[in-house]
Amino acid sequence: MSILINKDTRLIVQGITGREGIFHTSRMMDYGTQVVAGVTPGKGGEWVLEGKVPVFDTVHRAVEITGANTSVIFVPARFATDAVMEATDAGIALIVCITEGIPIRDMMKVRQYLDQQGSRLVGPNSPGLLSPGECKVGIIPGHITQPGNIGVVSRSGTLTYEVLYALKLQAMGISTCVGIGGDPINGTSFIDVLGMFEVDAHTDKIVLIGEIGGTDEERAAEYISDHITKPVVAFIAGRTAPPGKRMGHAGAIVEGGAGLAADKIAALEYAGVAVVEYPEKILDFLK
Amino acid sequence: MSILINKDTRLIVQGITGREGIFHTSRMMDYGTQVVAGVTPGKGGEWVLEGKVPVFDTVHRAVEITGANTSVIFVPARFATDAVMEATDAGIALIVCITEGIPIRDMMKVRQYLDQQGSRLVGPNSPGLLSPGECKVGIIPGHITQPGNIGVVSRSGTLTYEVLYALKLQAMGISTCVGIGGDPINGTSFIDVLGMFEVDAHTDKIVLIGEIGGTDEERAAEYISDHITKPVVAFIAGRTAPPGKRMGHAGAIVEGGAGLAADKIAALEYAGVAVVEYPEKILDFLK
Amino acid sequence: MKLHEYRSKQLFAKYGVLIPRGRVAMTAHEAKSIARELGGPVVIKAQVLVGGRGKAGGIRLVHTPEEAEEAARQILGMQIKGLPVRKVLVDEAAEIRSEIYLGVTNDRAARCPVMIASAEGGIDIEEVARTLPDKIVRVHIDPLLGMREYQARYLAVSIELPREHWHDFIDMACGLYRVFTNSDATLAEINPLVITDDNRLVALDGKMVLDDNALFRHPDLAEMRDLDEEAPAEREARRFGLSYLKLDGTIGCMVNGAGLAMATMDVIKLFGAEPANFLDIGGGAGAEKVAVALNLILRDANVKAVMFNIFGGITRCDEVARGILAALDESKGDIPMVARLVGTNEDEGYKLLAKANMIMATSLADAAQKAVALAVESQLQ
Amino acid sequence: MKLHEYRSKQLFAKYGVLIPRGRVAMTAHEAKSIARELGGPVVIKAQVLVGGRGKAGGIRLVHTPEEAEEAARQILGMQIKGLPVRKVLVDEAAEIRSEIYLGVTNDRAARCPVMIASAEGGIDIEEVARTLPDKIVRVHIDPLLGMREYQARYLAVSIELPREHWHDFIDMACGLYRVFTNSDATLAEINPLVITDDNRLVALDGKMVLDDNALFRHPDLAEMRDLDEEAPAEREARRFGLSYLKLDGTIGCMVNGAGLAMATMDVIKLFGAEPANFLDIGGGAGAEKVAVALNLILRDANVKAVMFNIFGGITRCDEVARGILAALDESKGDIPMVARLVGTNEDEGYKLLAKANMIMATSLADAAQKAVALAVESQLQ
Repeated sequence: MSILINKDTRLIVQGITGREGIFHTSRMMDYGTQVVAGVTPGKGGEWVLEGKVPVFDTVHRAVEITGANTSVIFVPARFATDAVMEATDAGIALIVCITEGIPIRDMMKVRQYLDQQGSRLVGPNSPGLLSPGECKVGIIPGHITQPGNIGVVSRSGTLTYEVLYALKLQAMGISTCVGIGGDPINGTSFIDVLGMFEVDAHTDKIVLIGEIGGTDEERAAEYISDHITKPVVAFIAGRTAPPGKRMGHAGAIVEGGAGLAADKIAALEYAGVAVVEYPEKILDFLK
Repeated sequence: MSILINKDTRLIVQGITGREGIFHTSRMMDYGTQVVAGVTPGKGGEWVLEGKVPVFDTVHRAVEITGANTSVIFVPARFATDAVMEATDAGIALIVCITEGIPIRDMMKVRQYLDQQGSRLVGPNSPGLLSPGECKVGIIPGHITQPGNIGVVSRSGTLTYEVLYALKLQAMGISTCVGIGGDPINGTSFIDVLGMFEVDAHTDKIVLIGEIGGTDEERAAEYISDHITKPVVAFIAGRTAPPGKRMGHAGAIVEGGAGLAADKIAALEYAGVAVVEYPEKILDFLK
Repeated sequence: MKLHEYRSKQLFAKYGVLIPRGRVAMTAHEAKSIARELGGPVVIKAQVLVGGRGKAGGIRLVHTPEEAEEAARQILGMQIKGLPVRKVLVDEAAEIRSEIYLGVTNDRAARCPVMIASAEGGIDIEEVARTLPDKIVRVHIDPLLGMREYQARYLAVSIELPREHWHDFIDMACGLYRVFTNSDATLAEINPLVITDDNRLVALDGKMVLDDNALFRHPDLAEMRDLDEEAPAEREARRFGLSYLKLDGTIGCMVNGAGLAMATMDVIKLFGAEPANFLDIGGGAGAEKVAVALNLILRDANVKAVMFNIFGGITRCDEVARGILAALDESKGDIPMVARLVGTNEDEGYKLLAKANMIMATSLADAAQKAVALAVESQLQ
Repeated sequence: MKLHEYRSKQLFAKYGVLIPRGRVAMTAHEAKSIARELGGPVVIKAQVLVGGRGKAGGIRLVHTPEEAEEAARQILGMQIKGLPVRKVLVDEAAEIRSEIYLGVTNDRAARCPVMIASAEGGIDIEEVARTLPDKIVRVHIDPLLGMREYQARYLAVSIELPREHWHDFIDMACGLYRVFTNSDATLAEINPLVITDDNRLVALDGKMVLDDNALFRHPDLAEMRDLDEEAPAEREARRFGLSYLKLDGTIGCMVNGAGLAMATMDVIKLFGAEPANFLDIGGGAGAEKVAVALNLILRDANVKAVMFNIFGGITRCDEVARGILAALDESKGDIPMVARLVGTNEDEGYKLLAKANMIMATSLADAAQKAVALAVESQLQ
């Protein structure tokens, strides 16, 4: 079983007719995800992927006709915040934003808007979510993991795949993997996901993958200490990153003295989390 | 007894050194209200009203030093929304805005800001609140009413005084009178106040004074029907107002076909409210 | 404050709304030369701040500059709902394929602006709203975030606008919202927004109402107030900070506070007469303001009786009485009057008024009854 | 993207922040004529995008145009932290009574901008924050409502600014916020903001960092990028959409994904060596991009071994292999290399790389261990 997405997820793809959109839609459908519609303004009425998926001009219309409850966003950065707002206005409960490169100011505004509405946003700059055997929303490769009882939450993309793959090689599986995205302002935090794993009957252990920048890991540590009874193992990337330099992810800027890997590791260890030195070591704590 | 304000109210006056501010501060103090401070930027450190009230530059400082919990605003319209936000930022729980003439756009923004904070705003364009024998916040003349068991809520100013005075002439008194203000966008609605009167042990009957424009009275009617067990008597001003003409109050514009006096009266009567033809008739229903 | 059609459309155009070519004319001669400049058929439209000018003959389609001159001459000589026409707009004529409605106003209950669109524009949109509510589409706009493209697209899709017009429609809807919010308007409306025979989207008519309370930050817009369009009495009232509106009844009334003023009118009506005006002297009015207010009332020839209803708080009853006496000294009329004063300094007020030939009342109902009786009596004479 | 001091202050000035009179000079001669124009003593300030120029001798106070010329000549010949100084700012000198700090940046945890002020500006503000936290005042700003006057006033009161400066301070704080938000900055800072001996408030120094992701809507600001200030390798990387940062170690690494790249660096360090760079080729990189990336790595003379860590998803391992081979064809170097490829088309990838003289690894730790061993060996030779 899983959190956030499952066999009943009815997904729409915003930006379905773009290169990335169509490619990953196809992959998600191969995985078994119910992709009920796509949205591309101006292309409503078309059908894509050999006539399997109808395209609508607006999310509103797509929801009205298909009963979608989840959306994944592949539109370019300058249109992405509008896409998020359109999805929430149309009543989408879970919005997963893959797009990277959204200006911080736009995200601050959209986050404040979402806080007044009822939707949950995962991302932006997220690889999406994967519940093996149930549903895949986003771009996490489906074949690198299998069903199991480990919940994974991560700010990273390929680093997460690395961990999933290492687990699979040891025949360990996951309940759900949630990529919360590496941007400074996002919709869903470590804390939100940890809380869901804690109450999910099918998750027994939790893997948390963090990186330098911000204080999300520190806040997660505090939350774990107070609310999480399941064992948590963590890896924090960026021990060797020089402070103050930008590391590709906007999220990986070390701000002031806060957000250093050492601070995060200390906070997590203080909360009883096993923090490992490199990704493969995670396995030792899950056996 | 009373709702919202009482003997423990610790009031600050924003714009205390203005003509209106100082005049009404003096009246409020005469009535027994604990005015603990005033705020006028640039005049911090002065004392007014024969050295009885200290003036601060910021609400934050005034709250810090005096422990104020309520604020009344007399600053000019173009500074009033800033004054409201400053008060809520400083932790003031009840903000009463007397100022009239605030642009609608400004009020829409400030109302949205307040919805994210914890403060209650009464007004703008409100005559304030009065709990006879307890506390007076605003400009309602103190001598025209006396303590009793009738709760009064009104969108109007002098029309409210008319009703209070008529009650007093018949030796009837009130628990609290709340002037919610006549502007199109305000902080506290009829519904909010009705709910408080319903649970207030010292209020037995409720008087509602509405006027044309908007749909506040219609929504109040629905709320009364569902939630109010105490008897309610209402007067709606503007039966003779020609539609579409502006009647002094921005709030008194008849919009589209909605907001006509007849609609409001019908809705209230349907909810079991006694709606009277002129203000003095209210007395007949309270005896 | 209402803006004329030509002012509204000029503002719209600054925000990317497409409007017909055209200019305003004060004389028939000007209209002729504008028509010549534009070439082809033109529409001559009376610029007045009331509705219904079409039915009144204030809009004419003509084909030559000479016809334009003649039509302008006729329209400039008209009165529409009592207002003389002082300006006409000369716009190039459009061949209309279909008419859309597009407007934005504030939704009090939702506490935010709302944009409304309908494929059934042109005719009475309120009638459409009543009889075919499904033909009206609304989208609420977050006042802090402003109008977003996807919202305009939602409107375009919902009114089934042909796809080729989406781009222009979205630009125009977003532009209309920006002009609405940047001008602190309470209404910005395009009706009709037409698709022409040559397949362009054009705002044929435009209307804006501004928030008077926000004019202080729009000196350029405040200057557009057309004083000619206001009744002289209302203009004078505004100058003195009075809220005055002429009505058709016989009982002039002076009250402090808008709610109490409306209640006073209601009671007059209840006792069988009609109010001659709405007049709120505001809070704390001095004698001079009161005198101006009474003069305004007495200038109305329909007035057969006057009723004062003052609830003194900040307003002092003696000040009001002094103002009344000052105005009466000047006017020397013989209109009967009823005074009801309560609150701050009411005794001094009554004492002062005792000098005037005036009937005193104790309550609102009492005052209204007496005023109605006087008016009836005075009309019988 | 960082802006130079003179660019930042010019932007600030447009938003009402008071700055010293002054101009930027590219030559000592120019500096002299600017100094003459300004009259009186001037400050010559190196314009470089790194901190610590004061300690490095990059700021000089001089009293005559001739001294200005000489100082500019010296500074223009300097390197500061490896960066040659190509421009100097010539500002009129100010007699400083006190130094204030004023800056605005984004607070990730609070999800909004925060303005920070301190009466203890000028010296290392981070040191003040650490040792005297009470001397630092913060106010969070709603990103939708913007900075309000009362918030600026709160800062003025809290840092105990003399009342006579409030008006200017409030204008400057609100201006600083506007330039921050209107430019999509992630930092806008005045340090120090000084009170001069003749009692004026002046922004002596200014710094801005812009959000690279938002530069698309600020073409005017994007043009201000000073290419001279970037290391050539980083400039080339940016041009090809690579995220590259030179470091001081010996093991070059090429990874897809920033998190995995950091993890790779961590593991290299863990096994006893230092990474020579951070390099994220992004998602779905083609052969050409990979070749450019490898060339960047090999151009660094410190590199003793290279490690490839590719987790194929959108990125195809065979494409990466082709890029590696193409780069190697050109470079003909003899740097030892370790490749670890997982995921999409990994078999084809390994097959292609078999042609090159390359060590294969199965896991991240395995790859790092092998790379470290090779680097040590290669250094011993």
